[in-house]
Amino acid sequence: MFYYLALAALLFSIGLYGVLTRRNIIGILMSLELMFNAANINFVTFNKFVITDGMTGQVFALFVIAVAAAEAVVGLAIVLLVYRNWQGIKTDYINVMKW
Amino acid sequence: MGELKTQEFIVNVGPHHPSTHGVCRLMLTLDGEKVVKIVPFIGYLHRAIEKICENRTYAQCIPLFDRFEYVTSMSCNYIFAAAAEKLAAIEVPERAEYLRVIMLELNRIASHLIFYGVTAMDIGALTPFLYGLRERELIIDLFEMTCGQRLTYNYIRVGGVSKDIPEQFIPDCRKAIKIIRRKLVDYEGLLNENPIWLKRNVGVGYLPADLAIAYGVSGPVLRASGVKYDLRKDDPYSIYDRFDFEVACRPNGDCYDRYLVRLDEIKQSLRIIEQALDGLPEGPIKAKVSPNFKPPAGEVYTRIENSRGEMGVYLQSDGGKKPLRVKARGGSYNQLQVLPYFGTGGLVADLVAIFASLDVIMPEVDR
Amino acid sequence: MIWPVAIGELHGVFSWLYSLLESTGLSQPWLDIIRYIVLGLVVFGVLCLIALFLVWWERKIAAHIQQRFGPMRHGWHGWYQTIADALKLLQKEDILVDTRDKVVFFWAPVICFVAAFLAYICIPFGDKLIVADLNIGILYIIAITTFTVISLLMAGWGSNNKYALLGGMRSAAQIVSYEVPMVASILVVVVFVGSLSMVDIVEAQSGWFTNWFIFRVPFGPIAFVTYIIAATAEANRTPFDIPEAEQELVAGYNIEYSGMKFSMFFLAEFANGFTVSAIAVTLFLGGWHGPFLPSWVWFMGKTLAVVFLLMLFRWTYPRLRVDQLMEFAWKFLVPVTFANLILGAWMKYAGWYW
Amino acid sequence: MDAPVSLVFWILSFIIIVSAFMVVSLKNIFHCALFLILCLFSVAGIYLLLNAEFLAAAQVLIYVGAVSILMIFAIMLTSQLASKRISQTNENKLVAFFVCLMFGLSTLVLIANTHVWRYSAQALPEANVLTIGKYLMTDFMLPFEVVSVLLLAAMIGAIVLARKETS
Amino acid sequence: MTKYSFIIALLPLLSFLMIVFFMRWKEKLSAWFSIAMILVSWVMSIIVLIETIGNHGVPYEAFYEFLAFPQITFQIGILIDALAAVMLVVVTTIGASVEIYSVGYMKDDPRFSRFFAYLSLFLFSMLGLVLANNFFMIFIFWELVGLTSYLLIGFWFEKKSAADACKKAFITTRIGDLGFMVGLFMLAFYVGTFNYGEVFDKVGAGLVPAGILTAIALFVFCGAVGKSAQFPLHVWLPDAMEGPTPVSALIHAATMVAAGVYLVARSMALFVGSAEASLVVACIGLITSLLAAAIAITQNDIKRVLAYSTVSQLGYMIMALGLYGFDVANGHHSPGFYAGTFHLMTHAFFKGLLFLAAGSVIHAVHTNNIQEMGGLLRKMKITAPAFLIASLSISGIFPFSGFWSKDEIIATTVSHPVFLVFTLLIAFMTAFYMWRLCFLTFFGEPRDKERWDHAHESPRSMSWTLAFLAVMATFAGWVGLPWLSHGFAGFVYHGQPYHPHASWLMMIISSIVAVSGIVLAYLVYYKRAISADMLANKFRLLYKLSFNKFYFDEIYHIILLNPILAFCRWMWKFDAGIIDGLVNGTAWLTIAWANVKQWFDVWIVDGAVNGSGWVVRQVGEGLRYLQNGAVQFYALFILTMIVLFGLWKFEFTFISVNWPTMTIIFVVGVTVLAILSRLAPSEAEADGDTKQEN
Repeated sequence: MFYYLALAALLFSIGLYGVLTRRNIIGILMSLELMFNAANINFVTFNKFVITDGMTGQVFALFVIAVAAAEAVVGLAIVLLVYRNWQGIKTDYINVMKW
Repeated sequence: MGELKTQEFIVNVGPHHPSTHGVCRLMLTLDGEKVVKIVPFIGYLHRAIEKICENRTYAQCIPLFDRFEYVTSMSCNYIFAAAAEKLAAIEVPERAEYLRVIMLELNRIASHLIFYGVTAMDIGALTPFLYGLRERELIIDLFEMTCGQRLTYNYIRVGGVSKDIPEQFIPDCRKAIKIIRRKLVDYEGLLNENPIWLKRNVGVGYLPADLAIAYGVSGPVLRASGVKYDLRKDDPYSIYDRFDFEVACRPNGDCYDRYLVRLDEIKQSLRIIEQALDGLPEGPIKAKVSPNFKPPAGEVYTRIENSRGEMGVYLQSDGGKKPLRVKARGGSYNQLQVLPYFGTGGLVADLVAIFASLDVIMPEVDR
Repeated sequence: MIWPVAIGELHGVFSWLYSLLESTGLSQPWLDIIRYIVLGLVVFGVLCLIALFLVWWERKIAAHIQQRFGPMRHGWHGWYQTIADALKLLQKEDILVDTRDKVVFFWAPVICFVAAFLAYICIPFGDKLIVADLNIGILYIIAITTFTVISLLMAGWGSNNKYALLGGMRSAAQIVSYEVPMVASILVVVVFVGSLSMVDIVEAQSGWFTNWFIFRVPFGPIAFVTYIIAATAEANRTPFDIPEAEQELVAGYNIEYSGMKFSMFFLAEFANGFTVSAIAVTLFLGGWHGPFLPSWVWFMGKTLAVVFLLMLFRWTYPRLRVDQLMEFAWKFLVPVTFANLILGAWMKYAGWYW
Repeated sequence: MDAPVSLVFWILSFIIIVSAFMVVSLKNIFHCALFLILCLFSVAGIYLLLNAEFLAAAQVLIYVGAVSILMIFAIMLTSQLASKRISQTNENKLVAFFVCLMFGLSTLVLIANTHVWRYSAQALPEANVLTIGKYLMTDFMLPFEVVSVLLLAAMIGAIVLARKETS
Repeated sequence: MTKYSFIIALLPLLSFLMIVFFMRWKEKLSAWFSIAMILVSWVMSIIVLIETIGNHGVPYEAFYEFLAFPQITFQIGILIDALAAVMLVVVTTIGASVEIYSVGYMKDDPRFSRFFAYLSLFLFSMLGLVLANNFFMIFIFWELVGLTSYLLIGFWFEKKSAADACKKAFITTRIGDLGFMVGLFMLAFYVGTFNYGEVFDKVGAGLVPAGILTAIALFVFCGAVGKSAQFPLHVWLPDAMEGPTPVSALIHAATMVAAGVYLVARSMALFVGSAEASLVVACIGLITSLLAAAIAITQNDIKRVLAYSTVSQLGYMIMALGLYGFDVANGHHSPGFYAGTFHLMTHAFFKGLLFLAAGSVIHAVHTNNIQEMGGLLRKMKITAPAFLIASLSISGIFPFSGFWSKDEIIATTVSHPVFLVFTLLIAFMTAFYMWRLCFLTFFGEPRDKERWDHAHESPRSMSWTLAFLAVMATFAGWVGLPWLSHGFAGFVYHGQPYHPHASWLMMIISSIVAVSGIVLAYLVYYKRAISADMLANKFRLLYKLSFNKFYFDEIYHIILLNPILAFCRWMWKFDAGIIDGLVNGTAWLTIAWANVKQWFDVWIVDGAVNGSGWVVRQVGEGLRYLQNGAVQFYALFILTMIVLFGLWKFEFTFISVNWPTMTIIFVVGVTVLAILSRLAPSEAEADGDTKQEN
């Protein structure tokens, strides 16, 4: 079980790194997917090793997948919008939060 | 959201693209799949036919004109011969005129059959192409029987035709007419009410009549826009005024109408051929014309209704045995010119359908 | 009435082979490994044979629809024409575009082929004639065939060609859209059977042929028709073949491919056509069930009949336009399939079926 | 873990970690997407090891079949940005790497030092899909509905966002 | 079938949704689809009625608790008892007739499908109202009915009068609904449940104080007053005639206005518990009935006459129900409940018929004014007889259905002489104004020759509907013949079944009253034996009052609108004079003071401000790098803090390095790396990428 959790932790860290450093929004979204997957691995692992009966973990993993899909859809729609408006999707440009 | 900018995208269609019917190059500016701008580039098939003609005698020009528009080379033969006859005031025998009409109309049917197959193929249905060519084969066989050629006939000469038709011609021709009549029902059944065909064609590529007239578009494309203009009726040449036929005309000006007009024309041509076969007189087939005849100095323009619109030849003579200046006009050229003005706004697939429905043939454009 | 089980079942051969293998006294893991390798090879062979046969068959059908003969010279009615073609493709020069994305360009046909190949693992070719009866069988096939899209996108991108890119994007949009109605059509059957396993689905249709799902009016025929439409689109066949549309995109995603790489796409396309037909047979037409003849003969016969249907579509219909295609999927097919799914679920719930 | 499973696990983990690293570090964003697909596919393999067949299939179907394709789509639509000339990472790179390394290490240590969850593998219900379905329709009815609404909202939102203003 | 009776209500909803989402452009399809749906509902409700009769009106109840709080539970459920079953049939019959009728009437209307969508939605809400098993649900459907009637009355919203009328109807009924809502709150507070059965049980057991019960009953009655257009909220109904005529027939004859009566009948247990409330109900009913009948006599608009007649008849029913409550509260038994509901049913049929026939007439002559009609009997061979049958019925002529139900109402009032007198008077007036209408419209010489020439019988979908309803208007009353031992009275009842006994005396008296009304109308408007103008002159005051609808709209204008307007005007004056003056004065003062301050400001304050500003700026110059607007940078910052926190909190060790050392290493590492990466040349500026544009 430790190995699975360790795998998830590493995957999560890598995803985190991607989120923090990617310049391309699509890259950030992809890294986010990695983090979601890390969480999912944890869910399924706990489902297998901890829960005595039932499939709660898997059900939750399923929910996470659905949420991730929704997130990707909306995220990419925003990406397209940003791309059309700024002619670029680098995060450096989108610093409206500064003002 | 305000103004959104989209990235435009330039694609070269051709010169070796399957749906350009030869070697035409269209530079498309695309917005996604939508066509924003069309720029046609021509000249890939330029052979300088007009210039070469200036160094040939009139009789020698006719084989060159075979290659002017090779899908209907009978018409090309005829148009030059008619111009030369007009210039030199040569009387053509009755039987020759009848034979010419039969050949012209057969060739028109052959051309429209190719159109039928090619259009269907451009829209994705592969089978009609072979159907169209199968019936065209009957006509080509007739030509072969008459003049020994299957594509470039060199049959119609100055002052008449080169050979008389063989005995087998008339029964074979009648049989072919019968078969084509029967097969036309098949064609219509295959496509006319096919929902996908309708979806792809109806309302696509609307060419308004005024734009068509402004750009000098002629032939089936013009008639599909609701202009009932056919040189066979409006400016009768040869002996067309003797035959009873209707001018096919449709009002909507979209791809579907252009397709229907051509099918209608096939039917009308069949009628003309039947009448011509019935009234075919006996007699000579060629007036006596010297091979090196010298027409008097002057200029002349003749025009006929080809399957792709008005085809004309302008001849200028200085009294020598060679023409001083030859200028040919083909319908395809004008149809290609108007394409950028009404072909934009649709999708790429629409453009292919429109291009197919115009039935442009590149050698006629480039000469 | 259960149809009489005919002799000549192929699974006997396999079990005999396996018992032979067992008698060598190898340990279980090794047995498994050998078994799977052998089965994989067999499936691979079957796939190649099917694809080759389908290419020949399609040529003949097309020819006969168009009133010609098609290949006639090589063997009886040109039966080894395709093999000759395949050999020709194998030894052709592999033309590589300089500006290609090297890795992507190389892997695209491989993935396409492997995806087509992997789907065969779950197809019940006959009674007990299935490589692995997964409990998520049909879902597995749907999932694995999505790799085809990725391969097409990779091909489109890797070729570094605008036509290819457009073709790849079109195919992705199309397949993703049509996956929705396809899955919804399949779900009707799944709801009724209560299992995702292919074998269970076939077993649920045993008995007289009225037990086939296509005869369970009203939802069965509707689901079958919608499935066939969606499957035609999934397999990129006319009237939904806009990704390759030679008159528009020249050849779409495989424009830059040649030689063996092209033939892999080609084979995969035919393999996919067979896969979707096999799914249709499994789900709606009773799978391997049938009287007198061995089950695998029935299965192949039915599948080829469905393939024949797809080929008829291809050689009679014009092609749709991109926007019309999407419109058809979202505005017509998706509502219909979902309504049908709800209807089927309701009937299952209310017990109004036989 | 018995030997074959363990072997498969190590192979899969290796692929996951390497491809995940590729996802965050490669310059060509299209390659990143392909590695993402590989990574997600391997994660599906991990699910299989954990007896979650349905989830594995769903993972492949949704992530590989839909989400990644959307990603690639977006990449293609915004293709000019994927060129290799442009740096794909921002100037936080070094700090972020260090911090993430620390985060990962500390999480690992945390996991290793936690003794609460030392359980052994459980036998899961045989009918995997059926059980999940039952859970979705009984205990998790409300979340299920919420997720449905969320997906619907996402769909509408995406349409609204991505629609071109036609005027 | 009773089990599935919720489907009856859902079918129109389905049709509404289908039309709205899928069939908007297919006009014929949407019409026929909604008609098919309502016909299915109709058949189902007939089956439900038969089943209910079969089990002797034993209520069937089914519900689903969709919100359960400890204090109160909200249910969604259906309750099918005799009353509901009868109402179902009535509503679906009228609904189906109106929809079929509308196919002809609304032909060529640009919003044809939308009309059917609205009709379907209305029927859904009305049927839901009938089926509801608790007050909460009835309130929801009540509001839905209000909404859809707003939409339908304002269907021709291009007409200003229609737009005004729909607003008026909506707002006026809303006043009543407010009372209803207060009643509901009180119910929830004192009784703790909304379910009919539980509420009535608790009320019956005397768990609610008497005063409270009276208040609840009156508040609930408020809702009925609004919806059923009772005095003083009756003003909206005549104006609502601006809607299309089928709508008038549907809303104002059979269904929506009947909802109020239905509510009173439904919650009869509340009224039975409180004699005072019941008396108020009865009086309101009587006043309404009398006033409306008086107004109806002088109106010239065919639909307005019918509208006032409706108000009058509704007042009748309310009065009967109120008297029943009063009698039972005082320990007597009374036919009032049965009479009210019976009249509700028969009235639905003949009033629906009247409206539809009136619509047919309007369709034919294109005017509402009966003074421009006349002689139409010869032109309209189906419409006119149908109208006359309905008039006979409403006037209470033997053996039409109105006779039987009206008789019962009169029988209810026998023990209350005051009511009896007025009831008979109203019956007389009803007969008079209805026959005035008939004679002016259908008999005599046409007064507008041109219109008469163009008049024609309506299309078949309209006239056949009329014929069907005429049959219903004639025979529907026979279910309540006093000689039937298991007639209507034995089926629909509250508490104990009432056994009516035929009273020849009452029948004869009522017949005489009705016939004399008709005769008077005959003399005045057909024979012209008595001049109408002379009568008007003679009773000048009464005539003017009646003709101007007792000045209700004007009264409301004076006592409600004018004060409000005056108050507004006063507020404006206050605003303009005093507040503005204050403001301006303040401004002047401020300017003066500002001049003083300026000197101080420029020299002293600015110096300090600029000084501090300079300091802040120098600090900000240093800090602004942290606030660079990039989300990722913020996220990194957050993560750094998290790790720091983790290092501090969990106190774990890395390979024998303890946590303070670890923390120091971490912080130093982050700082050094951050400085390093800032110093390195930025790659972003090196490439020639597109620049940011906004």
